[in-house]
Amino acid sequence: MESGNMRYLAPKTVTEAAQLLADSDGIARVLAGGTDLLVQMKAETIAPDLLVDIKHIPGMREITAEAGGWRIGAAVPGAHISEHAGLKADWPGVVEAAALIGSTQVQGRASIVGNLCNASPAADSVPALVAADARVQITGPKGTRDCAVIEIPVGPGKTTLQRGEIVTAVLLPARTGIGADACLRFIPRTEMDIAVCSAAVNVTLDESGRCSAARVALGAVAPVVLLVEEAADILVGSRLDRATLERLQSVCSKAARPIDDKRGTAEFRREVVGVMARRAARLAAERATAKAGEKA
Amino acid sequence: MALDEYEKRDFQVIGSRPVRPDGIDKVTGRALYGADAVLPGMLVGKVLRSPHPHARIRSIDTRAAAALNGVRAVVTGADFGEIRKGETRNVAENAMAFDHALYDGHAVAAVAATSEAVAREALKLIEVDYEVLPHVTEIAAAMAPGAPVVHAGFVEDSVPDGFSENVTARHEFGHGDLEAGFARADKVIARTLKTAATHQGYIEPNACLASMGPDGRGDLWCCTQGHYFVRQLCAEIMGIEESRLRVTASEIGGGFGGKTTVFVEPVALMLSKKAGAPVKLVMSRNEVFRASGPTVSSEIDVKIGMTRDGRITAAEAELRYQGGAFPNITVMFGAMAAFAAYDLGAVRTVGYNVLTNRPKQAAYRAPGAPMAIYAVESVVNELCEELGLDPLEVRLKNAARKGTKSSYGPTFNDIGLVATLEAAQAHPHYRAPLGPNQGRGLSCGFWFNFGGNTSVSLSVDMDGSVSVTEGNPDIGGSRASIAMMAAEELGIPFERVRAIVADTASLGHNDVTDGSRVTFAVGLATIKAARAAKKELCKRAAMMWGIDEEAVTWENGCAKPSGPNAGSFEPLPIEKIARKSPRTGGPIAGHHEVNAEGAGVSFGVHLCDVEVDPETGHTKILRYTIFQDAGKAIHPDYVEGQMQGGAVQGIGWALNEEYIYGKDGRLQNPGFLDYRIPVASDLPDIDTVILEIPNPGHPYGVRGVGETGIVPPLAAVSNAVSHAIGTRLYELPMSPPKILKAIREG
Amino acid sequence: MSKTHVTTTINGTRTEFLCEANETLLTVLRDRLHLTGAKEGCGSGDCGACSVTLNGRLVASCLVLGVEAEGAEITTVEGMAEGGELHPLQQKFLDLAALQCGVCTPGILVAAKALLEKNPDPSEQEVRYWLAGNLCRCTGYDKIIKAVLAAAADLRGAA
Amino acid sequence: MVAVTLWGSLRALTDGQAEIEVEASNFKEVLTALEQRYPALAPQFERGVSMAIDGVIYKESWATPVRPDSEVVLMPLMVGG
Repeated sequence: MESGNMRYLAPKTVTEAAQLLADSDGIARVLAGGTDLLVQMKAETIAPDLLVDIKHIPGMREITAEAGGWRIGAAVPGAHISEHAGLKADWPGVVEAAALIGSTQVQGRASIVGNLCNASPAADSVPALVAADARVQITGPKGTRDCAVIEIPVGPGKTTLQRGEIVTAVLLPARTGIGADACLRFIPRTEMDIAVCSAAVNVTLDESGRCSAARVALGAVAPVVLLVEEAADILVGSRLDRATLERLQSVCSKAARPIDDKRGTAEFRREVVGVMARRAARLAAERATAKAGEKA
Repeated sequence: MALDEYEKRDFQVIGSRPVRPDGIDKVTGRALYGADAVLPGMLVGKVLRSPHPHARIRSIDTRAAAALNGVRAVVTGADFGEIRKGETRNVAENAMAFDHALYDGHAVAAVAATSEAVAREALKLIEVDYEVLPHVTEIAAAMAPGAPVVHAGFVEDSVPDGFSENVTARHEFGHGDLEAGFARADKVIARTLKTAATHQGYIEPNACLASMGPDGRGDLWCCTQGHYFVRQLCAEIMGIEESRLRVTASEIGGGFGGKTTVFVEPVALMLSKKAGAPVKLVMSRNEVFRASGPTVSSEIDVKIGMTRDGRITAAEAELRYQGGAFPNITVMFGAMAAFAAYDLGAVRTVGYNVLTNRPKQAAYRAPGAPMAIYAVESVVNELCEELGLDPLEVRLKNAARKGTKSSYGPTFNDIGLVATLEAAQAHPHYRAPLGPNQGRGLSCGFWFNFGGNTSVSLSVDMDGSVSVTEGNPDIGGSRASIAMMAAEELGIPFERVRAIVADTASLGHNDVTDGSRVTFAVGLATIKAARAAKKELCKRAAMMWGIDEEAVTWENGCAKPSGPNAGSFEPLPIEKIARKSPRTGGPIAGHHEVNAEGAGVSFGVHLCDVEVDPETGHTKILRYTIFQDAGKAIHPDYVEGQMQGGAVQGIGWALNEEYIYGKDGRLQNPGFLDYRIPVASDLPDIDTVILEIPNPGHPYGVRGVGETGIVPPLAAVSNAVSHAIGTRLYELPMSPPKILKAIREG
Repeated sequence: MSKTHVTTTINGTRTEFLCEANETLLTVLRDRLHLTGAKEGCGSGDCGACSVTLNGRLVASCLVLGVEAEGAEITTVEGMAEGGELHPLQQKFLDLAALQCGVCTPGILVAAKALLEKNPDPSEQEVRYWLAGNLCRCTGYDKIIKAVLAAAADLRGAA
Repeated sequence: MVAVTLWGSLRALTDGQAEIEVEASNFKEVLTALEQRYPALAPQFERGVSMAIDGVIYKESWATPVRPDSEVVLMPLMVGG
């Protein structure tokens, strides 16, 4: 790995961590799971002068119930998320999306905050976080703020985070009514690939079983995750029947703005992202209906 | 005659499944691979590689790098300037560019330093002045008139006038009257099929530890399939006699043909020589993909004529392979193997080797055969579909068998193709029902199998246990099979035999572990060495008993009088004879040196079921069964393992593996993330059926089994996908975008 | 540049080492501690040959820094056998010929052990997906999966 | 006399002859006799040839006997894999 003058620090508070990042006069990076960062360091695409390991800060490795929803610390690894029954009951789509990131080994380290801040257009967990309308909490030199997940990435490798700012947690909202989410991605193998395209759908059902609210997000078909409001509008008011889902598929395909690359053609991505959206919507609907059944 | 080697017998050890002798070390982490060795004072070597696919190297300034604290040596092509000619020159130029960088990743300089960090820093200080030249990475473009000349001076006299200078050789095989054959056909189909370049994908990157003394004597530790060949190449490159260089083969973390040559070894030796200290040089995965030896990509025209009742009347193929910037003979193997499974009255194949700005190809399991047979087996299936014939019946009808004049010349002796086809036909898999979007495919496969130069030394130790010293790195469990053959021949338990792989100074020459030759050739030599030792053991027993040597026979690990006339003595076990050996003439051993001939060809048939997602083009392998002739399976577990491993490599080739070059001539996917080899969750069980049609050229009937298994999957999967989606693809890999496109275009 | 002093526990033994801040745990294990059972097949977390557990979680040691091992519990393939007694997974891999070249074997054994500790009775599909990050190029996985399932059955029987 | 079959590429060097009869009793003598008759074959022989005798492929063993009724087929030298 790169030259030997990199410093590694493991502060015990967020404020201290933010200060270290802000004060650094070279390239400084936050280290949580490190599953993207260490790969970039090995490839010499980045040579940080300072790594700030946030795993020793209290709360960073915890999942806690908060305001009816959930707070997921910035360094919680995917494996921990998958094991959390409460989170899984409320946000099965977010949990399955987090589980998509890398292998079992990567799951032992990789965090959804890292996945978000790496700002890859193909990030596995981001469409589900956007569909869930998740927010992130951020601490920086000027204090603490929070913002919607969708506002973080602005392009491949680029985020809106300011110098010295650290994302400390993902906040998943409380579920209102009966709802569920689902996330699917397309890859050529069954595991270990970067998403060729992906889709996450989050639906809420009213008492009659109609969709009362929905969010649909697409991954790897644009420089950033796409929130497709037109797709959500199609779902709202429907019973998520076959015809509706087929319209959803077509709208999602149209909304996609993919490129050709080594992982797939634009044409393929446009077509398949619609399929993923339709299937994810059906899965979300099935989950929500099952929950309605449990309550009834 | 080698043909008469085989004799039928009942086996005690052969065919059983003992624990492999290297197993414990491998499950405990003790086994030492290429990158695991250390020496005191060892330096770290690192290689600077060209970012350009084709460039003239105007100059290299290494002064700043050499001046960096901790840098102990720098080498460039200038250090390798005195290599004479032929393949060794090519190997040297591939290991370190002389005056031209010929592909993305071609080595242009290297350093040895006290740490990896210093070595990396030093590479950044090397200034290479490149004159970037036009490049070409694809076959058709490289063959086109006016194509950039990749590497001049390799055109053989076999190439007719009018070809681009990138076409270096033409190979032709066949017999019979094609025109008359095609005229007799009821249906003729001609197609062009393409396959992408793939990599062996061994998990252990190429690695070595070199130590050259100031007296010109050296030691080299490396992961290789053939350390004698490594010695030959490196000694010639270093300008020293072979005996001055001792090469030790480490445990090898996969080779599949890719480790039959050298890449970093000469560089490490040169660095060590200049630094006066040992140098370890380990490739990164990125370097492995960019600058070791992937296999060829291919374009193949196939034309086959068939009668309404399924008899092939004529068959023709033109094969065009590219294997990078240096010549190779892989297309020749393809041209020889393409129609090997068929009994044909009229057949012709022509192969062209084409140079491109890609890394120098190396062998990959049955080199040249998978793509050729993929093309043929695809067209045969298409004919069956067009004529409404059962593809297995058609193959049986046309199958090569004993007495068939093969498409590459010789007449086949005992071969197992018909038996494997019949086994497939009788298997429940062939008749199992299929669901929607599912399809079944089959394909034949073939490999020649090699014999070759082999030395084996077998010593009976003082307690009667036995050491077998062989010289072929164990890539698939050969120490187990070699020890089993020694135990069988001596009539002693497997556990009393230990087989080791010796370094180049400790045993006579051995050819590379290639061509599925080891169980056949080293096994043959081991059996002969054991027979020599048995003869000596009998002689010693005769001495102990005071009877005539000819009156002693060997049975179940003991010397026995050969009959009542010989005298009445209790059987004398090997350990008693061994203990007394100092009194009867000294140590007891046997050895055998041979250029083994008579390797028997191996045929296989694979059945594959797939399900294709019609909305995404994703293919799932549902069921897979292999039928292959092993001659005689020495250790059936590892015979199955060879078949399964080969099949899965072929499945990867069929579905997702490919070298992807950008317009800029750079490799786009030099890592396991985007070079997609099959993972455990991609696959079902891989079932195996071993057929045993003895090879007359081996005492136990052994045929090589390592390579045939990679051949059938390409067409078996493709035929299954075609069956599932109702349309055919003519290109590998059948990645989802291609399948979806084929479905849409129907 | 100065090295960092790290105190950690490896295979139950308290271990100290000095390393650069940017060295991976894999480099530390292999080059500083001479525990060469973990292999570097890719250096980017794609092959699983460097698998170890870190505080009970399966990780790729090429994606962990040596300095992160401070105060942690690490297990490697070298810690699987107890004394001369092989772990049932190791024994099954031998008995069922679940290895050929063996370079992926340490990582697969560590990963499989982590699975069976979490899920003593996995289905074949669960084993296949759990091990999807452990590339093997020799075996086609067939015998590996069978050996893991057989070891799981043995361990359940013994429990 | 032994009938020797040449592989396709060699026929350009033997005036199109696919089968040539030579006086020879082993591998080496076959090569020598062919080379005398068709000197253009020499470079190919230098690169290496195998010989299939009655269906068994011999890589280089020059002393391998050849009988008048043997099927003798010249093949390129096969290495690699």
